[in-house]
Amino acid sequence: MVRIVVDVKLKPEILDPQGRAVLGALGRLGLSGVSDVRQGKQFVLTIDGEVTDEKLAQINHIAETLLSNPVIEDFTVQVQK
Amino acid sequence: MVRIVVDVKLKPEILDPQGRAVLGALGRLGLSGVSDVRQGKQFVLTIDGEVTDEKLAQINHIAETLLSNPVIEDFTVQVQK
Amino acid sequence: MTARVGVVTFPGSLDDQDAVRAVSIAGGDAVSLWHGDANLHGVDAVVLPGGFSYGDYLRCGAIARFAPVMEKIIEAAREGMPVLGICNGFQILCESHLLPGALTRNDHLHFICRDQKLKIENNSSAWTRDYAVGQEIVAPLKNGEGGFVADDYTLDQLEAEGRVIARYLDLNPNGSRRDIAGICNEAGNVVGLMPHPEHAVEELTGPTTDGLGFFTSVLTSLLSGQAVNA
Amino acid sequence: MTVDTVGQAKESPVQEQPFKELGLKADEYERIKEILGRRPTSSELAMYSVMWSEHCSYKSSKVHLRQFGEKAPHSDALLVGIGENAGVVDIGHGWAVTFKVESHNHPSYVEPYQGAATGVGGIVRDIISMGARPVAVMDPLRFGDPHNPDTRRVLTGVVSGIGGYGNCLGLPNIGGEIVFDPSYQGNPLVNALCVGTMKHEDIHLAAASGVGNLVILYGARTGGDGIGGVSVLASETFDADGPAKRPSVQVGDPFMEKLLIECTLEVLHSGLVEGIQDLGGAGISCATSELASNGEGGMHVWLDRVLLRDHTLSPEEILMSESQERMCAVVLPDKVEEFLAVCKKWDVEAVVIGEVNASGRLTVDWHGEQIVDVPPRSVAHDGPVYERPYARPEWLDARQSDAPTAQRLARPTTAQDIRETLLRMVAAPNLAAKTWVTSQYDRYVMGNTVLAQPEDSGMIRVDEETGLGVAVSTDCNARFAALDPYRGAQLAFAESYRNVAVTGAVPLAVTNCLNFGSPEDPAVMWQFEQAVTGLADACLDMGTPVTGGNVSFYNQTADVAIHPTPVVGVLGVIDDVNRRTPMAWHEDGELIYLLGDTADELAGSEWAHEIHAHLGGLPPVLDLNKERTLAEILVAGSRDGMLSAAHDVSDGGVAQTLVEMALRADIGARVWVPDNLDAFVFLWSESATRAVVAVPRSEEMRFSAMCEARGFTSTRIGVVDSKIGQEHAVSGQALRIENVYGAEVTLALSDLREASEKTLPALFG
Ligand SMILES: Nc1ncnc2c1ncn2[C@@H]1O[C@H](COP(=O)(O)OP(=O)(O)O)[C@@H](O)[C@H]1O
Ligand SMILES: [Mg+2]
Repeated sequence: MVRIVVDVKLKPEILDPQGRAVLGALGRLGLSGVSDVRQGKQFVLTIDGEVTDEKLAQINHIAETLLSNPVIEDFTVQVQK
Repeated sequence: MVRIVVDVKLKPEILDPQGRAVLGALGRLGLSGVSDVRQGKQFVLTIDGEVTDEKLAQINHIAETLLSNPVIEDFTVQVQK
Repeated sequence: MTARVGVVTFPGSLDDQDAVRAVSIAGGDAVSLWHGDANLHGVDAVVLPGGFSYGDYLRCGAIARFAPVMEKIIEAAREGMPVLGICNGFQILCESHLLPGALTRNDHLHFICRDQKLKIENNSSAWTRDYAVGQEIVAPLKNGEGGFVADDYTLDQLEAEGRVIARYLDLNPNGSRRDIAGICNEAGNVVGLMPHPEHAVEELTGPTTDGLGFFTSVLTSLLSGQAVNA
Repeated sequence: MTVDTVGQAKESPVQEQPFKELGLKADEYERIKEILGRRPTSSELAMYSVMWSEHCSYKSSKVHLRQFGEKAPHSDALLVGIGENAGVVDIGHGWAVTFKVESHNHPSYVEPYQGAATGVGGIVRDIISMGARPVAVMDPLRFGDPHNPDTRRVLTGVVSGIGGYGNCLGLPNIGGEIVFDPSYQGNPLVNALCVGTMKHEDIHLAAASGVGNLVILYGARTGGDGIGGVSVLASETFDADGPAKRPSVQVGDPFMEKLLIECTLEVLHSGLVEGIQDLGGAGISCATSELASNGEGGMHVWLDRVLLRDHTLSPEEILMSESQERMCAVVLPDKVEEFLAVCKKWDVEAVVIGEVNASGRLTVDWHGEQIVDVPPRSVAHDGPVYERPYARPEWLDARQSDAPTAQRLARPTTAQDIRETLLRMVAAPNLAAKTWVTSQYDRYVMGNTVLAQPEDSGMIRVDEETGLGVAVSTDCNARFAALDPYRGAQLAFAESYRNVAVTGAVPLAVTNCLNFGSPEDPAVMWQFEQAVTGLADACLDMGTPVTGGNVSFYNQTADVAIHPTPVVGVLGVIDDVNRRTPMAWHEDGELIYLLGDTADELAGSEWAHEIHAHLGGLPPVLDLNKERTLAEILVAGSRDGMLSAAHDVSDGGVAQTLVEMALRADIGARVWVPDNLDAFVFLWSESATRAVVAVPRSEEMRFSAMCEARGFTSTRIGVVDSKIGQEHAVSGQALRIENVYGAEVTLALSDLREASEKTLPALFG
């Protein structure tokens, strides 16, 4: 059983209203010194059996086409054993 | 400048409709062998200046009260230098 | 003789019956299409209706893009068939790369439902012929992820080519770049629109009947054989 | 995993069992043993404990709720009455409607988003299980002090939850209520109402009949959601310091529910279903025992066939799980295949879990071993019934004698005072525009919304051919109920009834959600008994039967209970929605009439609450005969085209009604205080049975003759006038009130609008 973690983040130049809302709330809660907050998504895929190179390529493709939208987002794929 | 990463995940026993929807789509896209998908949130906080123990405690508190709802979610806080 | 306009139902489509009603009121023949059926059943144009296809849990429209019927629609759209994506349909068209840009979470983070004033800026697309350029209309807007984004180069290009179909007036309800409410592709047959013209076709249930023009336009275009910009 | 089987229960009759932890009382546990003639297995104990909880068994309320049946007025329209998932009324042309309101109060305090979302999901499934297509939702809400920071947490979460679920499900939200009062601080009320429509032949009931028929569980998989939630979560008072128990909450999946609606309607319309039941509180325990109990009385269940999300669940947990978005259907064996094919089409998982038999028992197996063997009626319908003691609280006399007289509470006495009060009242959280909330709800989806908030009722077109439609309103001024629960419940009913009539629809049937404190407190129980009696009496008098409802007890923190809040929903029918009467007046020259009599009645009013934080005295007097006459006038006025606008007078009095009509139209008016009334009383009294209407000049004679013929007071109090601002040096539209203590008050609509619209965003935006 292998876990694959795909992190998806908005590209830095894209406005992140959620992050901004959290930043505002942090201020109200008295946490100072935070200059930026960005909110991202994380997908944890549990895979039965082995993760071959071919499967990893497939997962990368899916991360690029389904799990993220390259017009506005970047992603990373990590394998955890 | 320090980056704090707060990962928020639904507790394992809580239904994750998002993860379920992705799992369904993966099947249709021909990726086999995935037995589970869970979707989580990630907050990246950029902090100016140092992160003292006190500040970290404050951030943990905020992660517990603002960034997550302990009734349904678990979280982790990581400091990246 | 009139044209056959297909309306796709994805799991989670919500405004499909409204789109069917609008097509009928405009005088067209509405044909229901099923997401899992890779067949357009001979329709002359397609509406991708509003809703939350597949729950829209991932990104709006991200999963619907891979539906079997979409393969056929993408093919047909490239060959010039008129396609209108409303709200979720607009999101699906962007995810399918039939239209540039993407739709992101509203800047105020809330779902918003309001009667929205718009200005029509292009009346040469297959879906806007019956409007006048500069015409102001009111139609319901209802979305949680309606903020149109694209890089400046793409935005400049859209403007330069006159491909901004409609812009928000009075108030930008979701943080859309340059107040963009709708755009079209280069050929003018594919249109994406955030507000809901299908909810503005009857005095009784809509704020206006201003939305009817989208549906009559496509019938005009089809019957005149000019679905695509000359 | 070892399971406790029926065999073991017989062999080891004495064994400690955690009945107390499961919320059962010692005598209830003894009764279970008596019913079974042995100790229950742990699975049986789980079933009884959830089904005998207050929430599922109505054990404290049953003896009083009976009045709704006993005093039910005869109504030809009633097709299905109390006792089913929801009542059904005939609206003509072969159409029927079903509607019901339910509470999700406690879960919404713990996890506002999911609590409210699953509240919507639950009531929608009740409506589908009658065979109807859900066509609209409404959400009566109560929150604590608007300035308390926790109110922000609860309100924003609840509102996004209702919107998130309802919008994604594709149901227009056409109305509801938002009321703030400190009494709800730790106990917000989240009630959800759903309306469904169907043809008569599509009505379905929850009964498992036909020996050999199969029981299919379909929808979402079963997980560990809200286990014990029904008995623990819904029936136990919170500690003073908040939700310490952190019980597991349910998470809703509106997309799954949408599939469930489409799938269910398809199997019903294809004639594949003999009986159907939704899964709500108490999950499989409830669905199987109710289906069996309502049918021939026997059913066998193979529990290990249930599709699970979490494979570590024990059979007890599976029986109690409250996983959302599940339904149960009883199907003829030769139709099972077709049923499963429809499920597959909609991507809905389904599995046969049981069979109807003639045993008279509900038996459950777990991997070949019998773990449940009970008479189903004893679980589903013959639960404990309590005659809880009730007594009129001693403090009520003091409260009722503390009337808001001019001596006790300072009133405005000059035109300038009136002007200031007006601006302040319009901005009061309870009266201010609720757009910030309602713009988060989709009102347009399905394309049949004729009226939605802020109109008096929501109105839905049912039949596109004929224009047949229904109007629904929900109301309750809980302060009135706190002053006198009997009259308070009647006033809630009257307001809702009036709100339906104002739109031109004929009131037909009633649903209710009775939100109260702890039934173990005799004072609360008295309030409950009084409210039920008041409502039942009013419904009998007015000929509108109660078709269903819901009771929510234990809305109380430590020993402080919420104001008794009997929310009443009234449904009316209109044969042509094109003739609806909207609240906005339309054009210059229309005459403004106040219908009904105004007395000095400010006890429990919004003015006393907002300006003086005062609650005392006796609520407004109610004469149901007059209420009926007013409704007849409003309906006739709509039918015969005598009215261009109508708006009910309630919270905030005539002042608020006029402001709302003007703002909705964005057209000004000139109004005067009638000579026989004090300006303040005219503007802010909350006397019942009143409405403001706009009458086109051409209809004036006919309209006033009609009122006169019926002996109903109608007073001309103004005229619609879009030039009045200009004439009095106000920019834009204005509302001008004359004869105010010898002077006039003129307010720009733009100022009123700003005052009204800024409040909620400032608090919660
Ligand atoms: N306050 C009430 N007024 C009228 N009927 C009620 C009331 N409370 C509950 N009922 C009726 O009792 C029956 C059982 O209610 P409930 O257990 O909540 O049903 P369900 O589980 O289907 O939601 C229903 O028919 C419901 O309408
Ligand atoms: Mg039910």
